[in-house]
Amino acid sequence: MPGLTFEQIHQRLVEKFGDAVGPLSPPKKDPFCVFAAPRLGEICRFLKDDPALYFDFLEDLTATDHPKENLIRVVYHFYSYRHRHLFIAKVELDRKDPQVDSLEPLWKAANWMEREVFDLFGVTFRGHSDLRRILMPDDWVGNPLRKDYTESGGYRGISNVRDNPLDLYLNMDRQVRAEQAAAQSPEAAAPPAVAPKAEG
Amino acid sequence: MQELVDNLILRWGHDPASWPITQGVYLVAMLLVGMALTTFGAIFAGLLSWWERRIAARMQSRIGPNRVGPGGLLQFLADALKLIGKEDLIPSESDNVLFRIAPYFVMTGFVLTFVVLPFGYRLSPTYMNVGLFYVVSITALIVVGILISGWASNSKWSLFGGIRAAAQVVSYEIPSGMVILVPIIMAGSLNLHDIIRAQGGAPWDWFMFQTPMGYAAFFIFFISLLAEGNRTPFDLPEAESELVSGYNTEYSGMRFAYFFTAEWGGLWVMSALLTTCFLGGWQVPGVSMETLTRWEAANAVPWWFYIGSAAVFVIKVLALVNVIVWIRWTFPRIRVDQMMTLCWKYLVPIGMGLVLLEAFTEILSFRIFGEAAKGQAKLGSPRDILHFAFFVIAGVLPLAAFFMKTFRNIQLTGDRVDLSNW
Amino acid sequence: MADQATKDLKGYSHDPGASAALVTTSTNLIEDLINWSRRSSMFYLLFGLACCGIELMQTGGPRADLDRFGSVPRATPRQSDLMIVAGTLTYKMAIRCKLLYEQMAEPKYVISMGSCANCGGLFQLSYSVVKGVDKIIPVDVYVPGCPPRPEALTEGFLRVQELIKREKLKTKMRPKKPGTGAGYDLPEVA
Amino acid sequence: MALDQLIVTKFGTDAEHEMILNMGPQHPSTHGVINFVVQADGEVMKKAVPQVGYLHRAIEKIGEIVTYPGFMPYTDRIDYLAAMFANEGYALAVEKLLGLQVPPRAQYLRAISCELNRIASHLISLGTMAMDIGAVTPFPYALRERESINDLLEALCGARLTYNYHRIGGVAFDMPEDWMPLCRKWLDHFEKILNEWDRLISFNEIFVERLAGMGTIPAEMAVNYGLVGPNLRASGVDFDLRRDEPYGAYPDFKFMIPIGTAYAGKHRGGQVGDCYDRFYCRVLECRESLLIVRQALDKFPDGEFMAKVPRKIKPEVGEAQSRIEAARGEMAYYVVSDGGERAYRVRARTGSFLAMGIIEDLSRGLMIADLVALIASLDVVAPEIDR
Repeated sequence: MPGLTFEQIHQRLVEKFGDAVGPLSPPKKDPFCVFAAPRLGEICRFLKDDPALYFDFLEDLTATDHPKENLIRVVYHFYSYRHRHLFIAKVELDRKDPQVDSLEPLWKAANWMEREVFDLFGVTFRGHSDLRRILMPDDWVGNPLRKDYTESGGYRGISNVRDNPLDLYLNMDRQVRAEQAAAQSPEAAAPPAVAPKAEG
Repeated sequence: MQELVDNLILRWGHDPASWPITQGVYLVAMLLVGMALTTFGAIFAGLLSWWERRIAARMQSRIGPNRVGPGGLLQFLADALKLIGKEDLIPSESDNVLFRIAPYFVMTGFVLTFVVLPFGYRLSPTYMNVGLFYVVSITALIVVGILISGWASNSKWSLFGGIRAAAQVVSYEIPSGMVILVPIIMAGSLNLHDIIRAQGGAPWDWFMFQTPMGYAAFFIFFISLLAEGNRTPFDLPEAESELVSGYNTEYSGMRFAYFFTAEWGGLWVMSALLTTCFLGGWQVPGVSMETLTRWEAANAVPWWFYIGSAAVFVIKVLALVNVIVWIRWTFPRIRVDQMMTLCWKYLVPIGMGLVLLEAFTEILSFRIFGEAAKGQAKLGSPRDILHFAFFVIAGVLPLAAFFMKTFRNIQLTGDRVDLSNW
Repeated sequence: MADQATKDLKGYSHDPGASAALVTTSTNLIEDLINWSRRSSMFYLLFGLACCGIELMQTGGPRADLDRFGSVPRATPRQSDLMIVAGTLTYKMAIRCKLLYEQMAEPKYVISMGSCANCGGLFQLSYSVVKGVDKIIPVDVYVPGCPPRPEALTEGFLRVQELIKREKLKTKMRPKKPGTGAGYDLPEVA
Repeated sequence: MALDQLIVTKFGTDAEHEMILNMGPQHPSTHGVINFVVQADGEVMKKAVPQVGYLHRAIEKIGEIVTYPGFMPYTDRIDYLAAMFANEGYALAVEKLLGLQVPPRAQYLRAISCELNRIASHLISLGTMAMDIGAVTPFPYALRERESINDLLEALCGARLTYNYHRIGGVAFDMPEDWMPLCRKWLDHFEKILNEWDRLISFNEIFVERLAGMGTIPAEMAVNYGLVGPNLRASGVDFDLRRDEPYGAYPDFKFMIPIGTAYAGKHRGGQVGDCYDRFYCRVLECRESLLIVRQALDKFPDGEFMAKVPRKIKPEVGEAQSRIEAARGEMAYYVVSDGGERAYRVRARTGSFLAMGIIEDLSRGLMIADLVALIASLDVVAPEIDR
């Protein structure tokens, strides 16, 4: 079973789906091609069932966030054990409300990978059996792997900041001096009560 | 033990029957013996826990506890003291009355079996003529304790452990109870000491090698005792890897120490039962029954015979305890349904068959050898040769083959036994 | 004055080299016995989170064997008195870690093993890692390294044993701070 | 809390009066911090839902913060049991981006260190599997052998677990002079140990009985769920990246790929792709790795061990994907670069992540003891799942 090259695979797809399949990217390391989001399910069913292509293994499903172009690209890596050939496809989604069909009916492997992309990028997959956060705690706010993600400074009261050990000693030292000052202040009439600077 | 107290009273110059406070003296004597046996059980459990951890470490090419006391001997003391000093922690949502009682059930179940177990010639607290029947029924108390602890600590894991323990111990009581009939038929009495007297000192006079049924009965009894003591490969109730720690998940401190002691002390009870019923108990190899009855008639049993019989008994029991410890650290654990099928589909029918066969051969041997069938076979008599042949085939040959194979395995991997850092 | 005397004697009796002090105060003997039993049978909780968990296993393995000191790995927090936090503590796991610490019976000690547990270590840039276990539970000994070698963890273990050796009976129970109920002033994680 | 919301969504409404068991993240046999919410009817399970994320350390986010060479120590922590593979995968991806050619000596050093690390990782997997089934003794045997591998790798690169040995363009240190005889001596010793391992646990009647015919994964189900590595080959799919998509020094070695063929034997109910197949495939893979290391040591080329790499690594815009055969199956790195000094996106696809996905559908009708054995046979490790 000769493994088809990227160009031959891309050729077959263009014959079948015409404009839904974008141009093959210039061969800068791994070529890829962009599918049209609405027809993704159809193209992938063809990729899986066509005997010449027979991509039975969804090797990888991830996303990249492009705030400048206001896009989230979902990347699919298909591989065929029978023909030993690989194909990479991308789908471009609007960053505000990224929605795409779920590939779980075709490849069960997509189930957990899509949940991870939903969790870390916020892309919702229509038709997914149970889209829940997988890696982050359930009540986590925000999608961490987006470029513009800012940390919310701690979770349930555990602060996210660890101050420099030197500051710890300074604080301890200041506390001890404050207690001693407080201890002397009752005997020595009423010295100016210097409120110790509230620290960290 | 009762005659001992009576002789004591006589020596004090009182007639035990009419002396008003004999009951008080009996009570004190019983308390003393009870306390002695419980401490023996606890000390043995502690020492065995140290010994087992050393043997397990040595089998796993580790070193095991050797820093606490000389060679790690005081390890069990340290464990016990620490466990006593722990916080008395009772889970809030657990049923705290039952939670507190469970360990004491298990502990009494374990200690009560010592009432009947022999330690040597005439060295046991009582000569109960229903000895074996008493032991089989008392061990059921332990499973009650485990079930209560499983239920009372109100955590799903311990509930699993408790129910598994109940299913396992209760279902393995049947084959063990049935197979125990074989030595009873051979000896003709339930009293543990009579069973031992019916066997001879030499290995081919033991019940294990007297008849093939006795041989098979030994192994079935061994397997079901392993299951009743929750020892690997049947340690499902406190399966480390699945149920976190089985029925004693919620226990800490002294209560956990009770479970700890009962489990390890149970090994002595198991091995003592096996030795009494199948391996000739305290029968000293040189002394035959005739000489013994002659001594008893002349009421001149030499003092060394008491010590000799106790030593023989303890050596056999410790050998068996080591086999059980060795099995624990080699075999994996079987699954719950496999354990049940093993018991109900294999052990129970075979056990039943063994008992019937044994009864049949007993009648047959009476008809053939007549009165000579009773007790040990005299040297050179046809029964003796029969026993000796069976002993060589069933006992010596498998053992020799096993040691040769082990020796070859050690040669293959080029291991050398290094006890330098003992 | 009495305080000073007992301090000398106590200092004296702890020195393993010196012969046992003839005149020892009564609490001193009991204290030594309890401390000896506590430190020579420390059951540690199997709390291997990440790479340090593997080194924890290696420390229990043949070469550096923690069993020599009488310490057996226990799976339930109830029966363990030493919690070795081996690995990276993430926020999602922090709640469970605090729950486990609460469930342990009282004389309990914590070894924070590896730089991830000490201060977040390699993953201080990450958004989901707690920067150090001592943010949620009080830690007795910090073992540096990423992952620390089994010898380093055994050294940490010996340090905890020394800590127990010098512990005084009356400070055994941690002073209960009002409000937290757990004896330390750390955030109450829901 | 999420648990009752989970119960409603996953187990349906009638689950209230059944036992919902929380095999918590801290459990002796869940191989790291993974939580299973099990709906069990007595011992028999209806469904086991894995909950992961307890060790999510945001390694991919850090990939975008630190520079290319700076990310190398983080790749060790993706799979600390088989850290060499993670290093090699990332190095291959960035070299593909840079279009760099690695000198043959470095490729051989990479192959040797990876195969030794594969044996060490399989040892831990076999040892923990035996301990989960209840046999405690094989685990310290595995640890003892792993200690000697740690010594060898420590002599090579200075670390025991997180090696940080491979560099972009080659390897960090050369092989010390007396390393080769030491390694050969250990290889002969380990050959005998593997035979002893077979005698001790692989052919142990209770062990085989516990695993035969349990948790069977047919071939197309394995492919559909994206299983890789020993889990895939045990189901009968004859695919190994080292032979089918060769990279590095593997074309020069000849070795056999163990495929699952119901090793437990038909009379014990063994099927292709059951738990025992996955276990025994790993034992056979250890033997194959020994062969590879021997061949690599025999044909060890000389020359320098590091290619000329610019001080500041700045690959041009584009993306690259490298796939290697790690201990837990195919590990693929997808690195996107925007011409800057830091990667725009680093994605590590790992074998354990998808192996977890299959547990939910396989666990119907199994017993709790079987779930423990199934997790052990799939050889999942927490950081690979959560990254």
